[in-house]
Amino acid sequence: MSVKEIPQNWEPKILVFACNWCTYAGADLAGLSRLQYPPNIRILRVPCSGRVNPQFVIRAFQRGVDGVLVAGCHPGDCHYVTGNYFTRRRYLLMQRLLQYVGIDPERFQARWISGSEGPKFQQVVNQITEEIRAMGPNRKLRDAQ
Amino acid sequence: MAVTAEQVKTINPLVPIKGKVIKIVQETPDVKTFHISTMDDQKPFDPMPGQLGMLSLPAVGEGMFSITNKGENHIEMAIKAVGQLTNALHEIEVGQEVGIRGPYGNGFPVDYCKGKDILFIGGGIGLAPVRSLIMHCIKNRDEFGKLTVVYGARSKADLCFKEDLFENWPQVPNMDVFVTIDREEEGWDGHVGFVPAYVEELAPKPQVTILCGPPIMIKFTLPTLQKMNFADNDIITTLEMRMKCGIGKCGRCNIGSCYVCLDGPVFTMEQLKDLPPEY
Amino acid sequence: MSEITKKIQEIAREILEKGEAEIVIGWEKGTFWYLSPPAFIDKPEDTQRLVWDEFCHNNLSKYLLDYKNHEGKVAIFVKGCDSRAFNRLLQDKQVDREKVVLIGIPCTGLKDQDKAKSLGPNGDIPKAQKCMECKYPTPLVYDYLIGGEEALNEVAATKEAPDFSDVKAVEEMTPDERYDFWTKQYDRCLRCYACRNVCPACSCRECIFDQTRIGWIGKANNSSENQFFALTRAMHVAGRCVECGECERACPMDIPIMLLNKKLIKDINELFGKYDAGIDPEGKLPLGHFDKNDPEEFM
Amino acid sequence: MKRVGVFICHCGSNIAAAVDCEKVAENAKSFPGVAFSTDYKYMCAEPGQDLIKKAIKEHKLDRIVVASCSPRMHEPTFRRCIESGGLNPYLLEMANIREHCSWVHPDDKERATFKATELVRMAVAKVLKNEPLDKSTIPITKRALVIGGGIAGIQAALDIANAGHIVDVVEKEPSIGGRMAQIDKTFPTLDCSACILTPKMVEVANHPNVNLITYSEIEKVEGYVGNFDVTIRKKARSVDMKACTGCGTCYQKCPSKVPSEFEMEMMDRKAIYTPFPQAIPNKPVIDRENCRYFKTGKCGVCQKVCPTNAVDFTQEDELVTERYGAIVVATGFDLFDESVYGEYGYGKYKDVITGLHFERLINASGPTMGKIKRPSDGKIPKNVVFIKCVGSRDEVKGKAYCSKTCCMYTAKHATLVREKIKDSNVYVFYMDVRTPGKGYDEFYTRTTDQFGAKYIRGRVSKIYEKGDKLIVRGEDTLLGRPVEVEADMVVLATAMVAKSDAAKLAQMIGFSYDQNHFYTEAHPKLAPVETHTAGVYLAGACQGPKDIPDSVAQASAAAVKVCGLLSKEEMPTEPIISAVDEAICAGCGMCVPVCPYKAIDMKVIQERVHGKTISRKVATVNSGLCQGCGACTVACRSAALNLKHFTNEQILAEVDALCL
Amino acid sequence: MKTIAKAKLPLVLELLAKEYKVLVPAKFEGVTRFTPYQQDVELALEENVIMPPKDIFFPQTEKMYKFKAKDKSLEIEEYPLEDAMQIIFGIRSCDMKSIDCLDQVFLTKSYVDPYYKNKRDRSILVALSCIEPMDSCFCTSMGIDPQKAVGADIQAYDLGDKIGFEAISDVGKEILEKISSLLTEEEVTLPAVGEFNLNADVEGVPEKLKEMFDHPIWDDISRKCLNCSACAYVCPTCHCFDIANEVRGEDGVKIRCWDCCMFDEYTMMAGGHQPRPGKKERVRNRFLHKLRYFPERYDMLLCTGCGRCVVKCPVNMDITSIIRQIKNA
Repeated sequence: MSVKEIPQNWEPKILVFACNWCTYAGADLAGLSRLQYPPNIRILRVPCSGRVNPQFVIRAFQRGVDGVLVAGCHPGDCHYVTGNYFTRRRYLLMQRLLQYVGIDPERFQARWISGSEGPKFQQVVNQITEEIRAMGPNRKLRDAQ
Repeated sequence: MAVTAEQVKTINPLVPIKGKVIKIVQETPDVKTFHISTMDDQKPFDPMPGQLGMLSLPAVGEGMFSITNKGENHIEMAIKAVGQLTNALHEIEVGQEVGIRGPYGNGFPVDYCKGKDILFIGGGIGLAPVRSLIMHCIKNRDEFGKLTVVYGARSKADLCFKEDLFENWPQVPNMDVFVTIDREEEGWDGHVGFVPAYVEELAPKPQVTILCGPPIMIKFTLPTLQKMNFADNDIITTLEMRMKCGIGKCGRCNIGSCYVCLDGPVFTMEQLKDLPPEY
Repeated sequence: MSEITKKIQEIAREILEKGEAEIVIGWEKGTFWYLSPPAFIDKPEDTQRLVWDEFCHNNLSKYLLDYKNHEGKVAIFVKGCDSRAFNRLLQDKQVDREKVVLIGIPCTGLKDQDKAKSLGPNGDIPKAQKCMECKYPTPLVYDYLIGGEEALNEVAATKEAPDFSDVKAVEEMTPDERYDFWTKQYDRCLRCYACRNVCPACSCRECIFDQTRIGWIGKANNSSENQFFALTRAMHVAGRCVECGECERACPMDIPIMLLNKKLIKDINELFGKYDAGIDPEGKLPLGHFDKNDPEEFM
Repeated sequence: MKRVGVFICHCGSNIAAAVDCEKVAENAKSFPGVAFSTDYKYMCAEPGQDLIKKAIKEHKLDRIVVASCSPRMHEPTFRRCIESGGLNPYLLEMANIREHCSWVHPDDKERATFKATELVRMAVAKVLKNEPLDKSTIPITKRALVIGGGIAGIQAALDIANAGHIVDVVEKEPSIGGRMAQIDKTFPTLDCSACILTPKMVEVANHPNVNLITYSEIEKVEGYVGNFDVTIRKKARSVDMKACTGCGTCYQKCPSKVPSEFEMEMMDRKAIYTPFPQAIPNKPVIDRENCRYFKTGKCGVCQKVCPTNAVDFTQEDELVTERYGAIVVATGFDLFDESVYGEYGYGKYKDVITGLHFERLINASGPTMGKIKRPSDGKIPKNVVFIKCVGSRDEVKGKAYCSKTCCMYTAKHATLVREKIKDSNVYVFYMDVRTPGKGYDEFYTRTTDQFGAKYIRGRVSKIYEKGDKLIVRGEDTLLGRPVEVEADMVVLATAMVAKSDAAKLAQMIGFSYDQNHFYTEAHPKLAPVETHTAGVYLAGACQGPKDIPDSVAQASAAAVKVCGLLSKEEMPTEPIISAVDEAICAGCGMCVPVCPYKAIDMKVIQERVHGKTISRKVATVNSGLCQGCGACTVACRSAALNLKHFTNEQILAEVDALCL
Repeated sequence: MKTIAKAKLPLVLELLAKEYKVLVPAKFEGVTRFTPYQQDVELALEENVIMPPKDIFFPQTEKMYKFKAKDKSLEIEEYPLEDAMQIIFGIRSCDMKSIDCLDQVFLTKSYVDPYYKNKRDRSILVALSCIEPMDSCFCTSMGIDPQKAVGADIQAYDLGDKIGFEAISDVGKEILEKISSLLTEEEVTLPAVGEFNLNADVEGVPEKLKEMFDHPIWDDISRKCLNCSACAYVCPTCHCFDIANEVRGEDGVKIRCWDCCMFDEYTMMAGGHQPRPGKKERVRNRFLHKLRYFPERYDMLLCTGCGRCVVKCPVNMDITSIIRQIKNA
């Protein structure tokens, strides 16, 4: 199958690593505010965005997700003081590395979404879902199953 | 459908047949005996005493274990929880379907032992391989001379096959069973001390010795046996190595030019002396 | 015999005779004229095996990990890049400075083994890529220095810092071209782990690629797993690679591993400020600290 | 065999309207490890919880997945529920199918149901790898340490002591009292600083639960919340505290004169001295650097005249180590080094002084007995210029922050000048006047309206001497023209800055500080007196510029935190923390700097390798300090560190389950 | 002998490729290895290929069977074996010998490995002689004739600008028949083989090694080894494998993949016991296996003198030099 071909009924599957204190709460707030977004994301709760090992991200692509979002508190607001500063460094690099080996930049993204940013959560999810839907299924890094 | 050793060689020897666990016996806190049958309640294969079987939970892994006994419709494996697979095995329940293939290895020299007085020395889980031969001797009681079992474990709780040790075997004609534990403990009125010393103290006079246990026990028992003027080919033991294929191909269980899965696991002291000490 | 070879034999002999170290790790001539593999010398008379030439590629610092529990001292020869590797190991707390005697060799650059092989001994063999981009040809840390301090002046660093033109060439491809390029490279990876085992930045007791019980990586050799390996390794050596190029040289499949490592070096410099690994053994690692004013792209 | 129970909550119609809960429960039955799966209208309600407890017993469930609302809402509820059902509370996972599913996908039941099913599958995959975790506890040492004996430290100590806890106050100077003791009057009430401070000093000194440890410094801090082992260096006073009666004969007779720090060097003290008359303890120390005996070996007058033989030249610094349950840091502030502003001529012109000099000048016990006199010639100044924001709100030469107190104390000074020198003129150069505080703006208004201080909005560009006058040249930005004032004295409102050794103490204890070296509170809004290090609290200006009421309020707040901690015998620790696999750990220490709580240390372990005993370093996690963020687990390349409850294996299992 | 001009060789391959899968030595994505013949294939006939033909019969990763495991139930399903015949063209004498070694391992001693056997049974081997040895070659030292391979169905001869064919087996004759229209019958004399740069005298080495298990030589030899598996993975005879599983939910596949005796995990036992804990033990086992254990078991050396390990080892572990050191010990 060519990389560009989009099968019928295909729905993107997007994994969101969300820190417990900000982004997860932001997603909760989006829910409380009944802000709708497409049901393509799956949130994986971690205590802090600093817990997200780049290996988890590669693994997700290997197993077949179409996009990954790592999201945490805004710099300076980390529940664990400094965790997201390390996240930022790590994923600034990782993002470039992934692009360097040919992963489309839309496939891997990182965002700061605070507990009060329900609308931002909605907007980010909408945007990523649309971007990835437009690109079709990810086949890069995927294992053969 | 029981598969004979010969048949196994004609089918794919690397693919297990499906079996199921029909009984699980908790021997000690970390040893369980698993009774395994085929799906149609047959013996998966007919092992010789001392032979090995490859048991698998395919999603976790495959491991080579000594077959401790065979029944009419099943084989038995006593397994200690030490790693990923064995820990997973300790979680399964009766009815679990497993992969099983075998039998592998040479087994004990049953014919050589015929008509002889046999001393079985075991320590801890080391009684597992020996038990298959003990059970064979008991089943064919007439073919063998006096049977003596000296068995030790760290504590009372760590003794495997308690029913055999204290109820079944002592009733077998011309069979002595001596059990010892390393340290005194409440509720134990039997012998206390290490196996090598106990053997020396008992000074049995067998013609063949089957010796199996942790390396440290073997190391200290050998001088005792040598003092008893044993010929090296009358001291028989089993070895363990990491195994994957079980059929002498994958390479890792070599000790010198021997593959333990194929040429072992049973070796006489005489054979061992020719092998590099890499086990 | 070159002057330097004579000197390194002399100093090695002296160190062994005086008992300053029990073993000296240097280089000796190998099977072919273009190979100078590591040599482990523990008898003064064997020091004559030691050589210095343009093929002494092996980064000897890595071997210090084998001597972590060794009671006596070990002496090793270090080029600029090897000394950076040594500093890195110090930074990783894997070696004890007191237990190592470092003999520095100001290095004028080594030659490319593969080209040597194809061009023959009389060919005009170019410098190895890593040496053409070397910023630290002289040892940064040593107890003895072959040729004395003045030798340092003779060895001038490359005028210009590496221009990363090879990295940029990859960056300029389209994502699909890049993916194709790397897939082809890593499809031939054997996962023999020579790159890891030769790498002085790889100092773990147990590498995650060996941790089958956790299952970070499957044992199967396929595109996906090989790329997991490549990316993860690149991230693990990010900010720690001393650019000794050993991974790439060791690779039996000639995978351009440094092209990945250099990408990370380039990005670290661009994102977090200039950083060269293995210069300051006390310094903070790029991924071991942060700056509140780091670039912000995730708003 | 693990037996997972799955419970899908309808949340009335909150979930059920958008998600087919029965179907999700039915789907879950086929997930590996699931032994029981059901749905119910309200899982969190009592019947729902009973359903779970009953199912645990009936179906021998050993771990539970509840799919309902956000775990941020009901995780504690369901943990308690399964605990009372006989399971370890950490054998629970939740799938958020309300906030993250039904509420945000109300119009596509099919796909919302599919998503809910996947979220449940992820939770099942994770819970299969959950381990029972136990809350452990750490003992609490019922003793507090207050570092700094200024007003904040005194207040904190008194509050803690009054609550019945033992508290030690360590003060670097020979006397407690701090900056407030130097101040003459306090705004906005103009009551005498000493009059309100001294009783507090006496109270704290006499309090049975308080030990004052003056002339001492913190040498080393180890341990963690509940168990800080603090080594204190008691500097040699050269005076036996027990024998000394504080009669003062020694410093009357001492021949060595030294400029008094307390009096801003506008007056002398002796080499054996108490910093000020109301000092507590009111017992002198010998300043060995300036003491003739210590410099030359000759003198010893003080020893000779001491009626109680209290002077002891042989005393040495003493190190004592004490264990504390909690620490309050109240180390105060320094003043900005005004000499940075060369154009103001500070240091060059004697009559350019700082606010704190001015405090001493107007103080009745100060160098001028409270008469405002020019330092240069002792004349009464007629025209006094105040310049505000010296060093503050100036990113280029000073600090970017507002020093907060200067507006008010300058207004106070202006008032006092006008009050004491009837025919004086007061000019205040200012950028803004900031007076948020009870009675503050009224005070400022009085200063201008009633006392006639002239406020000029603008920066001063230069001060130069002309005869015995100081010409202050600046710009009135409101009128947009240059101004020149002929002044007799200029007072600079210098910024409050962090103590010069602030960073050192923070590093020693292990909490963070900002770029200005003010200590960082754990949360700017919700945890203003806590630090990131559990058991360490902040009070007063060490955290940022503060006036007296704010410092006192913060001190009391810190004291409450301490009391809360010390009121317990032991403290439960969160079991979701990192753990080290020593077999894998190579001891590289990369985890240490990424831990925000200094919870990781290196320790030496012994092990047998090839028959030889070797020792090597490995990381170790302090369960009292670790908060479970997991930063270390990513810093560790070999995955020797793993975060319990969010292990690598668990997260990988979730990722894998998502992609089936 | 039947010959064809080298330039016309693709015609032969083309013809055969119509009926068979034909594997030829070619440069494929940066590495020379046996590659399915296609028109645009970049044939590599100058030198032996870097990747030996081992992986044709014994792939680096091979699916064994699949299974479905859910809770208590288990299903096991084997993959159907292929039966299409394939021709492997251009295997050098050293690599032909290595196939002999692999045959011993996988096809003898009580058990036959069905995966190997299947691929072996449906392979027709066309050996190709060498006339100009590479710097790293030493096959003659291992008793191998670079012009005459063992076990070939067809022996092809490098005749400079021509290639000659000689059918050895019946299958070989059939194949030659099929391409005979492209070939010319002519008298040829085989060109002389060039000088060998590397040599190793293995005479008596297996016997001598019996007494050398505890010899200090192993400390010396092993010190520079990195314990990677570059040597084993490019070796045409190394055949160790691991069996692992890839599980995705309930579905799983048993795979076997190359393994190497240099790795810690190779012999690590479940309880943590490690019979070969360090470099010395592992390096010793590797060379004893090649030079003593394998000869003891199968009566042949497990080295064919192809020289790949000498070239690819990052630290120049040179088996010829090790053999010399053993001889001199």
